[in-house]
Amino acid sequence: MSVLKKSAYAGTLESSDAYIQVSPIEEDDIKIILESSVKEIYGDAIEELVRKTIQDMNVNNVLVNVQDKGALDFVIKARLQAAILRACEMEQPEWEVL
Amino acid sequence: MKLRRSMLFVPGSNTAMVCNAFIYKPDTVMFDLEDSVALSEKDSARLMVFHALNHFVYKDVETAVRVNPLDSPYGLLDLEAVVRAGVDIVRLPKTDTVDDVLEMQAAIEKIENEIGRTKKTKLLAAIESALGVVSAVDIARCSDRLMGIALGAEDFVRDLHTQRTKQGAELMAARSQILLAARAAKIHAFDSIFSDVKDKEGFLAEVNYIKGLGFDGKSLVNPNQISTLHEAFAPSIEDVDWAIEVTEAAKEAQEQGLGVVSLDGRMVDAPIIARAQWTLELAQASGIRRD
Amino acid sequence: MKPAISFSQFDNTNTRRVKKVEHFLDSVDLELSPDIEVYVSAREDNKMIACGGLSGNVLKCIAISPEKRGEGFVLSVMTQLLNAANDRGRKELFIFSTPKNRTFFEECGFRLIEECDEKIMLMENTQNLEKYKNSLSELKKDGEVIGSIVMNANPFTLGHRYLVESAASQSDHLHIFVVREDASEFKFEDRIALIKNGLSHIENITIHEGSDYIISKATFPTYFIKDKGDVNELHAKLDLNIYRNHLAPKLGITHRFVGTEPYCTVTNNYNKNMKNILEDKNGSSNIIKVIEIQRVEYDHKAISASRVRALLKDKNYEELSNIVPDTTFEFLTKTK
Amino acid sequence: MKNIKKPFAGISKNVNVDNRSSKILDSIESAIKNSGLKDGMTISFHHAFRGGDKVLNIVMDVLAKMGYKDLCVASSSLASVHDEIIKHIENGVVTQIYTSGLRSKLGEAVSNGLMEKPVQIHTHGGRVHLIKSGELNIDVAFLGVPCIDRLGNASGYKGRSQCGSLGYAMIDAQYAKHVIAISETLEDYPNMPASISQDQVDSIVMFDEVGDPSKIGEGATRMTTNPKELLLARRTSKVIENSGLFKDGFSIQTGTGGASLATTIFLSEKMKEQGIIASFGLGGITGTMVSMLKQGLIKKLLDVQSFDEFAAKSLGENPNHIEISANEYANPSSKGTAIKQLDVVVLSALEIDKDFNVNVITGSKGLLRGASGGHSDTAAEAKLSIIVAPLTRGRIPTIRTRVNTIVTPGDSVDVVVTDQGIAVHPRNVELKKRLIDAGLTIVDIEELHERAINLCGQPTAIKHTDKVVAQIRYRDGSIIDEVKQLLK
Repeated sequence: MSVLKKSAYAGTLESSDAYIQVSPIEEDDIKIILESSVKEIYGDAIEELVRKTIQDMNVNNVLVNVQDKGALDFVIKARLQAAILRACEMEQPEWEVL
Repeated sequence: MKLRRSMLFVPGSNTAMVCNAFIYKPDTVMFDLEDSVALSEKDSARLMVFHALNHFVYKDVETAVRVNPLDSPYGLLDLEAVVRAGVDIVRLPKTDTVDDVLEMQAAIEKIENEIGRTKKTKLLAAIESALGVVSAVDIARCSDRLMGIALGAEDFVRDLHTQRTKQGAELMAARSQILLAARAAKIHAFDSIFSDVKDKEGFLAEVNYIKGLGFDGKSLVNPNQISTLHEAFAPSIEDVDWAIEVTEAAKEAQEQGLGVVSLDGRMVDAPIIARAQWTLELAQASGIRRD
Repeated sequence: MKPAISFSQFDNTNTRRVKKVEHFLDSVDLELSPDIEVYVSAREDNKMIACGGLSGNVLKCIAISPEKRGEGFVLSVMTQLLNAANDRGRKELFIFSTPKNRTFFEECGFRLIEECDEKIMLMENTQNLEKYKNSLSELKKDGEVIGSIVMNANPFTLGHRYLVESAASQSDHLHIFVVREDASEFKFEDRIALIKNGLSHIENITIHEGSDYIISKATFPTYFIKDKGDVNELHAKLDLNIYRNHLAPKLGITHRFVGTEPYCTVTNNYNKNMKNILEDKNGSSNIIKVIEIQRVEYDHKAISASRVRALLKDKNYEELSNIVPDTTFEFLTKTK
Repeated sequence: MKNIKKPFAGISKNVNVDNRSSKILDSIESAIKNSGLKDGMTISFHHAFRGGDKVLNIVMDVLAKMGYKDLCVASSSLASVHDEIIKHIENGVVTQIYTSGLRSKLGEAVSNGLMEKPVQIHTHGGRVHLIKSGELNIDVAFLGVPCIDRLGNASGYKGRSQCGSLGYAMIDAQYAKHVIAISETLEDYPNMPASISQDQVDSIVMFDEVGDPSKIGEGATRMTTNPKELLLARRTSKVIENSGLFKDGFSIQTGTGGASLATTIFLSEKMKEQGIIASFGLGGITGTMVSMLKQGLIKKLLDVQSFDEFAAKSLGENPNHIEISANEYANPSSKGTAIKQLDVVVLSALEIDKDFNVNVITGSKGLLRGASGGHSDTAAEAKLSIIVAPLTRGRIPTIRTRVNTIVTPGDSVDVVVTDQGIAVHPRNVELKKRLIDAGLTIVDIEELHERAINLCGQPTAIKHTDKVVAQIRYRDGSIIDEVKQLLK
């Protein structure tokens, strides 16, 4: 289990990118706030991706705020993982689980 | 023989470029984790490139990554990511000596062994200093992973205490040396970027110049330069005619079980046949040049 | 292959760079906001092409040179600003700007709170307003006359007490909002404690710790308002429209009480605007009746917080004791 | 003999000189009063001023003030500047709209159910057809014109607000029962040659400004530097070059937008190289087309709408740059249209589906945000219709299983050019072979679709109510598709 030590962010607000902020929370939960330029047609898919990516990194107790500008799945994943690694103060991920 | 006319630089922190570079079909896409990435974004760019390399859109194009120097806090982490992600080529940052290459080779080998990667990661050395240029001959021959050497002109001219000009006299020595070193080692030679993307004529002139010198290709910073470059590298109709004749003669000789290929009463040896095949591939990829 | 555009972040002690920002802002017809703590700027070929600043939880002085507009560059600048804010743990941010910039900021995750006259708007990047409104709903009291007062109480005087007593006697219930900002001489915690202590004898009141949605004049930015004569009016309009359209409906507020203002023209004008805006029948929410209550006087002069502060400075404790409640007097003499 | 009238009864010499400018009225109110306009009637506007139009909003405000209700507004198209019409719809002044397009806040409001009667979206050619067939019966036309004389001779290639061709307004001038011309520049009589003629105009009102020149040209015509657009343009140009139609005397129509303009430029280079001269360029005319005319690469320009100031200016100066009406351009029931002579048209798309159907009217969220325009007119009649679009826009796939809204049926589309592959309609066996022989990679549209979905994911369907908010009228007047209200 990886633990978030602080709040962190990654990404940009630029088109095709995502700005993602993560913060530790008390509850055993993955809370997601999603704003997306493609929410109407991909909102559910993005939430599922965010949840799965976090679970795969073995993280719980996190509030995720995603400001998505139409990013492809791999971009959202990369941004989210970067934010979580920063929040966990980890230098390197377990590459296999990404 | 793989065409390597164009090597498109894609900053690892530029999401839009990472998501789009493949559509321009450069011969090689080169993601950059070094100079174009701010220190605060080294980690996130590395992750972005890791995922891009694994994405299906980059499966049918040759990929390279310029990693950070091994003596920086990022170099080894970069390698861990990109070797796992199956990158074709690792582009060394500033290569001054044979040791630089060997050190990188050892680090890559270690990761390959750890993860059981069987396809060897190739290396491309960027020569960006006077020391690098004078060591080019040795560098080019020091590793069987090395697929080519490239000139990094921006840093090189600084090392020479001069600056770049459109005419390029300041690069004359380096270009000659790198080209000779590459040819002697039978690896590729790449010219540096042409950064003024608005100057189309200047770019074309430089492309024709380095093509004339014998370079295989060039690093590019803007996708709009690709078509100009490819068109300039396209063979002429005469070249293609000649290549067709040579390959047909070779085919004929093979069918007839002849050991020697001859065309118009002259012997054609293996390097000539290889060159002819390369010309045809080039024509397939770039079309035929209208002069 | 260095990136063509480079960003940098610096704080207000870097006077050399702040000066450059000021020049740049001047070139795009904006002013430097003096309360900015952190700046970001973008340069291309050694020329400044964009800047922005952070003051508390408000993003300010966001500007982009004309030739760089319209290509999504604003998103890169805003990313840098958000990073700067995040690095300082400030996630709940506000922007005051002109409504024509609304879509820009919406693309950056901000949502509109209120806009007035196509001249000013307030946006936030959270859903805190909704949350706050929901929390207000829970404090709603039934009654025909639900009164309200907004006060700074810097510090709490007998004048304030009189205003509350009169208003409470005319209301079934009275909501008191205390402006939350620390630009005042007295800290927010102290001000609200003095109010609570000074009003403990009145039952039909609720004291609300003011929120970000009651806009203090002190923190209201003016750098983008060309005609400075408009500043007070725009502040009043923005503040009062938020009050009327967002806060008051959740508590069912029907009346707003305010003390008459004999001296200060700014406050007097604010009160006039208050009548116009809260009682405007064409508004999108229920009207709020404005009741002016004559200020209580001592020694033929209206009691005011500024008079208290002056007396305190002069150490005139005797007169002071006559215009503040005991609880405030104790506090003032203890801390001095 | 008592009943025989005296010959020439009532004839007198007109000695009242003031009367000679009696068409010019002092205000739009008096012109409206004079027109006999009543509640429930149809009024019309044209869109040659595009985003710089000031006429529609001013006239609508006056009509609202005068208390009119239940009007049908037939504008040849609507731009975002016309969002102000929303309040007139809310207040019951406007209850029906005919237009080629609608966008921004108006498009959003209509998509969300603002109007009871569905908006009628027609094509540029189809509008003339609706007028001539009697469905669209214009009672009063309000026609903004850059300059006019006192008798009503009006044109668009002069004046401060020069907009170039008045090709759409010409139809309204011809068919409306009452025509009010609105202008800002009064020329001496006779302001001829005129696009709208003195015998068509009932009254004239002078405004301070009918247009905002900075917004009439939809952005200056400059070569794009966007790599994706350039890539699309290069491919499109190659398709045209190898289509079999690229020979001396061919004709072409391209639109605005980066890829379209760049295609024209790449094509001109090939024309110079191969010594090809086009017989005519058609449609909305841009500065790029004008420069081809000047270079002698095109013999004539047929201009129904001038897209920028260069086109507007050239229309006035160059005798080979000719103004045509929407009826001459594209009306399917016209006795003769230019599009029937057209070889190649380059068109854009918001969405394309596996049957090659094209949507240019609703965006990815299902909101109305585009225009039908001449899309299906030209696609139907040109020998080669090429749809150019990026395979994806950000995360939004352009190629869909089924388009949200059909504007142009797939049967009239020939080639789809994307940045990640070219698809040829299966009907065009010969063309496909030509393109493959030229070294272009041709893929099935299914393959493009699959690639787009692999990149973006399968989008979830947009949810609608049953209420129809807009009907898409094909050029012959039939309803080809309907747009339903978005479910919030």
